[in-house]
Amino acid sequence: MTAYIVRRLFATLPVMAVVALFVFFLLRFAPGDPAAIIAGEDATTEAIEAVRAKLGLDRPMVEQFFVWVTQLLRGDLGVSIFSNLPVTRLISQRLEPTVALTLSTLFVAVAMAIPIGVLAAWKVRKWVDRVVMGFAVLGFAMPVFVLAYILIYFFAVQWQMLPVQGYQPIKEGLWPFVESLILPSLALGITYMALIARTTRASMLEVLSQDYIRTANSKGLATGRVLLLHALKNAAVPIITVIGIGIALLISGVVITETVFNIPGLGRLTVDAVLKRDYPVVQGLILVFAGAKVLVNLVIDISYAFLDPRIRY
Amino acid sequence: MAIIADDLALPPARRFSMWRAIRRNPTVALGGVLLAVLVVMAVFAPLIATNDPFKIAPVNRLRPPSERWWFGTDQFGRDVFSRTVYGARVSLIVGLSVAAISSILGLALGLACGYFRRVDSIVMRIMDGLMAIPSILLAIALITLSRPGLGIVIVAIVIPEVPRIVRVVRAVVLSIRAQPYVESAIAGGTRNWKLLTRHILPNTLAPLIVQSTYVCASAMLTEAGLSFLGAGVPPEVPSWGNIIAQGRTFFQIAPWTIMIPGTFLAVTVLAVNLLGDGLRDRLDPRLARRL
Amino acid sequence: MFKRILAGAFALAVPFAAGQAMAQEKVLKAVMHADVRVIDPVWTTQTIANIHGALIYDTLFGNDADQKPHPQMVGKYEVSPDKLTYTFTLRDGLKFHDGSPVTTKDVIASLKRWGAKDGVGQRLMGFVTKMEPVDDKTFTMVLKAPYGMVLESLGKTSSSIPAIMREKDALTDPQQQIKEAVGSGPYMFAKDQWVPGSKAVYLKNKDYQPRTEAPSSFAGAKIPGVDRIELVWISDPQTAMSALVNGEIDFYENPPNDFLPMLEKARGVKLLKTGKIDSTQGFIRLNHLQPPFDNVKARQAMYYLINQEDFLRAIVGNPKYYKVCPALLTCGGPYESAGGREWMKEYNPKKALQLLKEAGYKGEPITVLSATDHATITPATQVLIQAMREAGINVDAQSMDWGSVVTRRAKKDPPAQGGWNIFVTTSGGVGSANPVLHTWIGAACDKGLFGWPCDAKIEELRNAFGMAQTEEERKKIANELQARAMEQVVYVPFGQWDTPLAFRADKIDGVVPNTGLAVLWGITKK
Amino acid sequence: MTGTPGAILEVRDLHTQFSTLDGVVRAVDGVSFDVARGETLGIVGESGCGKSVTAMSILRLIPPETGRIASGSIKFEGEELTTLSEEEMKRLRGHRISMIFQEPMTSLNPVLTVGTQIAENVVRHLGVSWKAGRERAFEMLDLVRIADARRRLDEYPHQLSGGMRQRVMIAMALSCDPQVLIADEPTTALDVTIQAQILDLMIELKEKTGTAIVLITHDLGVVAETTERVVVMYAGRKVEQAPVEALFEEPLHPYTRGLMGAIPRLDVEADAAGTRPRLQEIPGLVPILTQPIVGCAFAPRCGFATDRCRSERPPLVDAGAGHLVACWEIDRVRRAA
Amino acid sequence: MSDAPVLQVEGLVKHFPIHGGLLQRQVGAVRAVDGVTFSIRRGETLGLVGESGCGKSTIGKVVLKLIEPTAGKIVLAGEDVTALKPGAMWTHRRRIQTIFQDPYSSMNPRLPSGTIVGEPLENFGIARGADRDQRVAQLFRRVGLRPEAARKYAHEFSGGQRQRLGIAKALSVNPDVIVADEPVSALDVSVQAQVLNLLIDLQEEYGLAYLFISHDLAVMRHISHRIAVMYLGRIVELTDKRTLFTQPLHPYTEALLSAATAPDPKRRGQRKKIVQGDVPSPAKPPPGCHFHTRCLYATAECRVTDPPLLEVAPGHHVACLRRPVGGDPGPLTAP
Repeated sequence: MTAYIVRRLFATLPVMAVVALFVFFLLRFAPGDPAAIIAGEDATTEAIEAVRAKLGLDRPMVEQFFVWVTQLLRGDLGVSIFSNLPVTRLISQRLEPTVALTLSTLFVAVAMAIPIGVLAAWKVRKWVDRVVMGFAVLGFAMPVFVLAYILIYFFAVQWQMLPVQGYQPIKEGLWPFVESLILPSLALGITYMALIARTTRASMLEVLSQDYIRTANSKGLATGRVLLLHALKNAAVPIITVIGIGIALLISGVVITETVFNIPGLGRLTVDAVLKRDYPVVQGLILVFAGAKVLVNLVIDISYAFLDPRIRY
Repeated sequence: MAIIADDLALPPARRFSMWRAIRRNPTVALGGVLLAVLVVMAVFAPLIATNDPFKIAPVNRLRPPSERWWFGTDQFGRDVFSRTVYGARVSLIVGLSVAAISSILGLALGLACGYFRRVDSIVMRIMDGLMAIPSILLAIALITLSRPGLGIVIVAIVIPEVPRIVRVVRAVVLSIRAQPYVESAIAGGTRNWKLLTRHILPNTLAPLIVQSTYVCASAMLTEAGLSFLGAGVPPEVPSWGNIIAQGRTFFQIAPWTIMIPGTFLAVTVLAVNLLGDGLRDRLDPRLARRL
Repeated sequence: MFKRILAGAFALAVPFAAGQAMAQEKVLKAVMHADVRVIDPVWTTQTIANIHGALIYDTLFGNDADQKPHPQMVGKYEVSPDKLTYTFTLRDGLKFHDGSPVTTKDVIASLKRWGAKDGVGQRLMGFVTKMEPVDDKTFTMVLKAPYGMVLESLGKTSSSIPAIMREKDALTDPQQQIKEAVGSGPYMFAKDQWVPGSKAVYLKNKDYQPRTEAPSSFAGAKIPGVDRIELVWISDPQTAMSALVNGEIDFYENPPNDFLPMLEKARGVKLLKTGKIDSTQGFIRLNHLQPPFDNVKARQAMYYLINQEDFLRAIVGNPKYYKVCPALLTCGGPYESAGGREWMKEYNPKKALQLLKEAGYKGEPITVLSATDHATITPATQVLIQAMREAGINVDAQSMDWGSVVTRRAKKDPPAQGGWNIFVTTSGGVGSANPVLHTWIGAACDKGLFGWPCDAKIEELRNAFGMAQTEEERKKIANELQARAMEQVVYVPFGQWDTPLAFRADKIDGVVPNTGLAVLWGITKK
Repeated sequence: MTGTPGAILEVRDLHTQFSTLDGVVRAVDGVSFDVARGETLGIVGESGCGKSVTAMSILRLIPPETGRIASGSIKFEGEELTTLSEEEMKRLRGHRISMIFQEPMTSLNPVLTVGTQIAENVVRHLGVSWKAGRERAFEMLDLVRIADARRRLDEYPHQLSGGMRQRVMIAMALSCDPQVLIADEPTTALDVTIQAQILDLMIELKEKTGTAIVLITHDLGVVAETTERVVVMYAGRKVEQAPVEALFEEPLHPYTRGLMGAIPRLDVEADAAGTRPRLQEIPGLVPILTQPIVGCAFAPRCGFATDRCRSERPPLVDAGAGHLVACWEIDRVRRAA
Repeated sequence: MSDAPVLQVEGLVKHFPIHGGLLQRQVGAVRAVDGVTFSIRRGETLGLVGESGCGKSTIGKVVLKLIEPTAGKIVLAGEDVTALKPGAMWTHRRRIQTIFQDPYSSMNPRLPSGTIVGEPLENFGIARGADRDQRVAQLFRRVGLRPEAARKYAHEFSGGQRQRLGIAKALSVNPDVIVADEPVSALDVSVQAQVLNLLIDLQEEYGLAYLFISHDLAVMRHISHRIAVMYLGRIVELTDKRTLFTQPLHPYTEALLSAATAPDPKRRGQRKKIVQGDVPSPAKPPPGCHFHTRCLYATAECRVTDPPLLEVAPGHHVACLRRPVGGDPGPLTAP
């Protein structure tokens, strides 16, 4: 297992290199110039040139790339062009909200999806199944922000049950923290719930048609045991896989959700940085996202071994 | 020995029946009907639209739905109904072209990867890299790379989708390669090109078509998301994403600007998904697990 | 790398833990028009950086609500009879946030840095021959010619403010950001709690000694009203409005005009109309270097395409908040004038096209930079493009985010090679009210702003305005300047609008209208 | 038809049907038989003849979405199973009637240990503790002669060979001392040497425990080797039933005869190196069960078929000594032998 | 039956590497085929019999060059094809065709059956267009299918009919050798007889050589001329079928024969020598004689010495230390 993990981690190096290279040059070839943005609304062309020179953006691109890579190897992601703060600090400031949002969304999605997926598979082709799956497909089709506005309108503005926006760190107390995450997690989670529920149902259906389920039934086991132990454990690998894919997709949803609910997380930071051409921040963030994704995949792969004894590394 | 006895009669072939197809797959039928309505709407947009969707009339801004403006007007006084009708064009073009382009690219790369092992290691590395970059960020970056336009939006959505399709196709190719009928064809003297085009390619199409319906649906949502973030098609273009994105500021005072195109978007995505689900059940039940 | 980030996340918990104690503190939560991203108000002209600067830095003079300068850090000052020598003495008790006293060395270094970077500062420094300390508290400024705008410049509240920093900060290259935000103003910047793109935190400066005069905009007493100001950034206006209605924030600087009817109805929320001249002016900038707009006739043609009502309705909606103003100097401002207004009497697309043709336009594409993500510029550009298309002009609308527009507009090349013909932008009413402070009215050719209008007469008139000694003389020059600038078409205005402040009247007091920059220090919490 | 005295399981006129889009499949079409205590009954037939569905019907394991027992009666120890509640039926399954399946590869849950899968049956039905259940699982593994049984308890099915898996299945099925064991093609997927081991084991255990076995198979060799009475099924119907010796001595139904003639034999005297006698073919295909079958189901493929065969369904008649056969032309068939 | 072998295999080895560890180096190999030698003459059926995992199917694939051998020699109609690359092998494929086990997955589901059957004709440029269709119709008739069925797809046929399609396809290019890998094991008894009869008819008609792979001794006995018994990648006994069934010399052959069931209740309980235990993993075959772990007659030497395949009597090859050349063919006794 350890050898497997080490090997997998090594295997991520070329992936990360591709990411680094791609991101760096993509950004550099993009129009838009942080110098112009920094210089401000009334700056002259000359002033912009001066800023650019100061930032080293007039240097040859290859040189800039090497400077960046050298920094990277030292664990230094550089300094934001705008705030002058280290990118690592900007990222660490934003980490908690995004991680909290991602985890709570996953929690909401998984907690809703697996039971209804199992239920739908059990009552396949019955009205319960149709209702649940209809809901799931609809949830999948709903743009996140439309859902978010509807939730805000009712829960926050009309009924004033929950805050409209913002994020309360867990240090501020458990309830404020949870309260600030309910609406965003719901808005974001419905999509993933739909995805996971559908996969759960499909996977359960396939498992339920397997011979060993027939065996379990021929033993007269209680329905609960057959569904939740015999079937669900076998159906888990595709479900876990789709949860993994979900985490990856979440990042896109997080960007929008963070915008609507004004959560100071990484997604928002990235969009701002892209729009403002804050290169070091964008580069650092995409590396972090890519790294996180690689890590999630690794965790998922390892979790297979716990769910399915047949898998050995 | 050349006698054909009646006892070797073939089992009767089932004739195709529309009713049976619908009964077997009511969701496909529903998805298909919804989609057909939308396609008609897109194609005949100029006939259906009651107003010029581009015409700015600030005097009439944010009018609620009425006889004159069925779905009300937006902040520029443009007719939301007409824009929604035209928006079907944009959404369908985005959805279909992303699905088509990424399918073609993904198919080509996936076939190459699945069939030629040497290509595989290189291409898959790059695909892994592309997949590791969050797609919406890649799209934003790409769109800022060039001038926004329908074309670049499509390209931006295609790029992150391609690796996914490549993976699906590659997996299918690998599993088809292991099928006895491929071995049987090789043993029968079938060579690379024909093997690829006659035996492998057609059998990748079913999962590919199913996958591409999902790509199509997600492309429409991504287009809306990009517009929402201000990185989509040019703002004057009446895409549903744009209508919603521009209307979001007025959600509480003019909910029609967001709810109606939002509903259209959701229904379209729903229709495509239903179609995809139905096709999946019909064409490739095992794909259900892969998604 | 991840370890470092994680470590950072935990380190961050410490200031939050300190947050427990601030339960009793009075906190003002304000949403401004942008987020504090740059902490150096001189390095950038961004308004938000200057709102930030105005909280933590003091200035020598402060312009009052009527844009009249009053001493702020200066205790007393003298002007020599020839108007060439100014002697300034700092008032007592001025201390930086690090405890060090403010000396004339700090002041001179700060003014020099500002003078090297800011447009108005550059103009002022063009007249200054030397600045010398007399002692720690007194210094002199010697001019080579009498300049009427010295005090107004030092007290200005638009674009970069002449913030007084510590000498060591002020010696930073003007092209580089200062690293520490330490001023002598009423609030101190809590840099460790700053989350760029999310919030900036300011703590009450307990040692601040305000002036004794009644407060009026940047003049008079600056009394810190709360213990802590949090400038929260909510990028989505819909969310920001809901947050205000829900009482999650106290102050919303620029609610979109469409929300105003809802905010008016919301319980506890109050709107404050903009001050007399702090409206926003929107305009269309033409590229004077590239055809067809290198021809003055082509530029004048654009006047016939602008129906200000259309623009203002698209941007603002409610006529209560906008004003048609076919002029370059702010309508309602001290130098509002009639000069050149006749250019914008008529909306006549046919005539526009005819004029363009006379200027040699043959239907080539005209490149319009179209921002996609700006609350007011985006809709205005849409209206413009439609008007041009209706007139039969071949428009090449290049959509891009605002970040790309500001890059692209700096390019002097022909449109086909990455340049442009037209872009739309806005300008603050306070700056636009004064011909000297109003950089967009300038016509300094290459040295001027994008679009590069080039007209010696305009520049001459602006200089003359600065040197004029009486108000009548100024008004006369302003009138002449506007007439000339309209004729040359330095830009095409499409109107003026107000952005009322919205705030929780049930929670805070002391909100005053913006005057170029928001005045936040006087706000108190109930 | 008379019920065998002391029958533990009585199946009467069983009809099991499946609804498909192509129509109703009459998988089991009026089948009756009895199983006596301690007896081994073979049910033999080709794929699709309804033998497995019969077994599944007894345990009421027909998937309710598509299939149902349309009519008939199944009595176990005199108790009618078709009307029992699902919960009562669950109490019965794996306890008093248990079942083993064809594919030991797929019939064991891959993600649960062997010990758990046996023990859960014991815990469920005998109400003992998990510890006792595990102990029972150990005993059973030992009984089916799995070496190192203690260690195997904690192993997963994939760690076992095919033969061992089928032993585990048997251990599991017998763990609650059932009165009836239904074995559906228990050795089909196994290699010859392993098949021999498993068949021996089943015979041995049956003698030890007195469990009645219903052995379902397509392999006439297995039937001949292990059963006492045999039911031959074709197209969802019972066509013949006889004590095993009688059946192999003189098969009376043309279908049974066809089957016996079609298999290559190992047991007859070896022929010379070059000679290869032709096998007897049964021409044609099995009928399609969605269409109602008029007359004898085998008639289209039968050399003895008459018009009566094609129009009237032959009843089961006793041809002597408990040898039942459903054929109009028994006499001609007998004579042809 | 002519004496010149159409297919000769010498010392054939196929190992599938196993990778593991940090650097994914090869840590072992599945010895699927471990030194196999045999030959088939024109018109002859050589049966390869053995239990699952003994490597009999792998031999079929290697001989067809669908997978590359690790070592050894394959001579097809006098030409050494062992080292030929796929392109060069192509011309030889005409001589050797195959029938697959699974009639369901060995046909491309998306092609009409006529196209499948006619594909080799096209591939080798034998016939195209109408000519091809005509030949396909002949082939259909020859294997007992209606020529009109050429338009139908594989799923529209029954299992036995599909197997007939497979035979027609193999037959289309007039091969010398057909490798038939368990062609009847998925079929019902009644259909199995039809297919076996057809195979025998065709062999006699065209003088085909069959390499017939099966686990079913009865089928093997029915169709083969000579039979090779395999155990863990090796041939342990090879002789004509009569000798094999009447006088098996290898203990494994004996075990196989005694394990087989007979459709005769009178013979019940006559099986005596049932071997115990399972087949060891081909990744870790036991040293010495592979069968010694289950052999009733194994000696100490069997555990260390690898028995060579010897011709102990004319045409009777056995790999057993206890069966020396010219030794007593009588029953063995446990040591």
